Amino acid sequence: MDVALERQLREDESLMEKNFLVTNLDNLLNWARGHSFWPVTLGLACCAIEMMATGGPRYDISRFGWEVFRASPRQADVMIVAGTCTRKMAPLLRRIYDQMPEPKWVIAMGSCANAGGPFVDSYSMLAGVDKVVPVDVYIPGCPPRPESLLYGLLQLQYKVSNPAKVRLMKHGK
Amino acid sequence: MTIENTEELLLNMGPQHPSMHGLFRMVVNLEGETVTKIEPKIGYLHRGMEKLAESRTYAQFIPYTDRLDYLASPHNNWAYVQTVEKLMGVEIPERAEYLRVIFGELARIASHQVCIASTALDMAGWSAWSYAFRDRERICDMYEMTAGSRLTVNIMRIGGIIEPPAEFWPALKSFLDDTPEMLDEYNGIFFGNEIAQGRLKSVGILTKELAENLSITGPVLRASGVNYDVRKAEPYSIYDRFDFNVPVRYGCDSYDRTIIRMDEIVESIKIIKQAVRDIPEGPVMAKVPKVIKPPVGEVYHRVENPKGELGFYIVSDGTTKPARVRIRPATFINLQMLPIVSLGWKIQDVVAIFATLDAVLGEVDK
Amino acid sequence: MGDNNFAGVGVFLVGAIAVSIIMMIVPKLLAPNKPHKEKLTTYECGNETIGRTWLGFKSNYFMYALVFTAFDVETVFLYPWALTFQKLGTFAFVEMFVFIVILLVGFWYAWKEGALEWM
Amino acid sequence: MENKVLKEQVEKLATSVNGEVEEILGELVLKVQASNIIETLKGAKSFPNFPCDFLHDLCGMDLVDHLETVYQLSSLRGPQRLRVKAIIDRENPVIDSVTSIWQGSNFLEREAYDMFGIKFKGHPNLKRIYMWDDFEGYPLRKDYVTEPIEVRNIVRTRIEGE
Repeated sequence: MDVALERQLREDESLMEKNFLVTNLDNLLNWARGHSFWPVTLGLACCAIEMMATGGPRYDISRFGWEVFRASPRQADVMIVAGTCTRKMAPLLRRIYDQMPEPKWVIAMGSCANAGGPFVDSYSMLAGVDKVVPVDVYIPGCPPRPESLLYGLLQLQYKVSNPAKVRLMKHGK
Repeated sequence: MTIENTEELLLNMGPQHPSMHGLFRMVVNLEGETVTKIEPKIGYLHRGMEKLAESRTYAQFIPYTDRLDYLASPHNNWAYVQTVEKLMGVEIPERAEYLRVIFGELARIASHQVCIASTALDMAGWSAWSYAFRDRERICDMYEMTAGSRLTVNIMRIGGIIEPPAEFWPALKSFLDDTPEMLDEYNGIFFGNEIAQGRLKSVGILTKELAENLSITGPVLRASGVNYDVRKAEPYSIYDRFDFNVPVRYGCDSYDRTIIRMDEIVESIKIIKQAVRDIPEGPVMAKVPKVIKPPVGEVYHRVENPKGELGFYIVSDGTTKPARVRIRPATFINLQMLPIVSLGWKIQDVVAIFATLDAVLGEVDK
Repeated sequence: MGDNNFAGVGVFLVGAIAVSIIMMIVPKLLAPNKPHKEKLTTYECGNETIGRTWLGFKSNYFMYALVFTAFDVETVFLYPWALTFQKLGTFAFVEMFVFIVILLVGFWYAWKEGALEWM
Repeated sequence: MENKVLKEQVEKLATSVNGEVEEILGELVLKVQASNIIETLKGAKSFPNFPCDFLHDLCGMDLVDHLETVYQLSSLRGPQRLRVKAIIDRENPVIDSVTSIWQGSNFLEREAYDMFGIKFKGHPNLKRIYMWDDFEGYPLRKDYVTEPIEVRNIVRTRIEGE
């Protein structure tokens, strides 16, 4: 857990103690978007089974509000690329990403999606999904545990709920 | 212009589709809702496993076999590892054989549970899906205790297996006692009720001759009345010490293909109970040289994977890397029945037939 | 509430229309709207459409819908009758069953002609 | 016991199709030329009392100087097992398709064509099964050079109606 992120989260908590909440429309919208992602079911390989286990009764992604797995990209706003994206699948992945409506994010789940994983030197593999779609959160693991998928989604939630802070963090301030 | 009969609609049930169990794509010619022609197009998850095998040493390739049929990964390891042991002529200790049978049968139960779950899910049986996944989590815990990873466990070595920790045995015991109620739950929730049976009974008839001619193996073949199970026909490992009967059903339809998987879970429980009862103490790894260099030769070894018969044909040229590893994927060959069997059915029946085929695209596309 | 005081119904009607209009307008104002060529392509599980997509549909679907609307309207007539048939006396009771029987004849005819077969 | 009976029948079949028989790790291997593969498989399928009538697997092999297709045969009702190898020359790899005998070899032959470039005469629709249609080269051949990572990272544009 990186300390900078922890300190920022505690800052927001302190505002709550004064039990008033000043927000503008953007923050309200980002807060709503962050707390109700609708992932598109893009289960490619073994990570898909871990994504299903996350949606299953034990790890229960609906505690966070993200359990609505939409099949069509039209009604989804997070694309969890769970599995191996081969060269034959890459243009299709790009097309599905294009067909998603605007506030959309991409999570690369598993080392195959991050950078090609154990199959990176195969003739039919491209090294990582970020060659195809802009990725927001990378989740390491092969396959990553359901808890790490949930942690990755929490990171994305933080990134979506307060974009300003994330932009600052990115430039090392 | 008057339209007597409408033209055929070409429908793409493409790679990203909820009921396609991974990246399976089929182009369906539809006359209204009746299917007139199906052309499966696969290869969207082809990672070139066999080419990678030629540049990996024998021991390095074991984790890749997990990712073949990622629902029953100990069983894939077992097939590959036994082929290499047969090539090298390695004798593994008794306890390792018993542990391999236990983990192989656990993998079979987990794989059948996911098959039952996804068959119910494809016919909108959400509750059956969550019940089956809840029960499968217990097997994932047992994998995790032993190997540290939940899904692709990489539990077997050439010449042995990992020794499970002490708390593995009570967890296994409690799982074995609860399984009969689990199966009644599945029947009660989904497969018992009229609508599911109406959608599965006498749908997608696969006759015995067609199944044999299509060289189909596994539960799909046994649901068409052919009593052929590699564990009985050619007992590998120590399967000849256990008495279990191979469930065979003669309905040839999707309903029998689903229910036969529940019977097989009952049989697997029986095998595990016998294995747990008379497992000897002793080492779990045989004396295997650090660098594995099998003699020149070739061997084809097959194992009864939950999906069918998984075969490994390894040709070794004496070096540390195999000259050729050929993986005989069960579902890749079973898939050929889909275009033939589902002609004339409605599009939703084709989804049910494909679900009972239990295709895992990691194994189909290699 | 007096039986001819329809203020409540009026407020309810205005509220219903207002809510639906607001639900349509607010996304237009707030939601980002950046249509570009790739986004507007038809979604077919990830690849382009194959074969002709603009072709005539089977007539059975239309017939099915026709029979459904006919009997849906019948049930609309049944609702008020079902609420008040004790007060209306036996004549209305019998008369409604005559209405139902006439429609059953139509249903039998549609069934015989095969309008309900699912292609 | 029955292994000897099977061995005799295989030898008799081998002499008729001038292939040679050997035994590797307890399994009979029958090597024949590509031209008379259909005759061999039909013969193996009609052995008098040990018919090897179930095709387990059909795979391509690349032994640097020639290509091979390997047929794993056995039966659902008996313990007999036989492996038939057909030797194909490398420049113009053509062999008869066995889909007429076993329908199950349809996908397997398409895979052997996709991975090794072995053309099967008489196959219903011989197309690439794993790779996309305009992929050049046959990946599992020993002389196939995998493209460098930069080339593989470029997302290819799909042709219409793929």
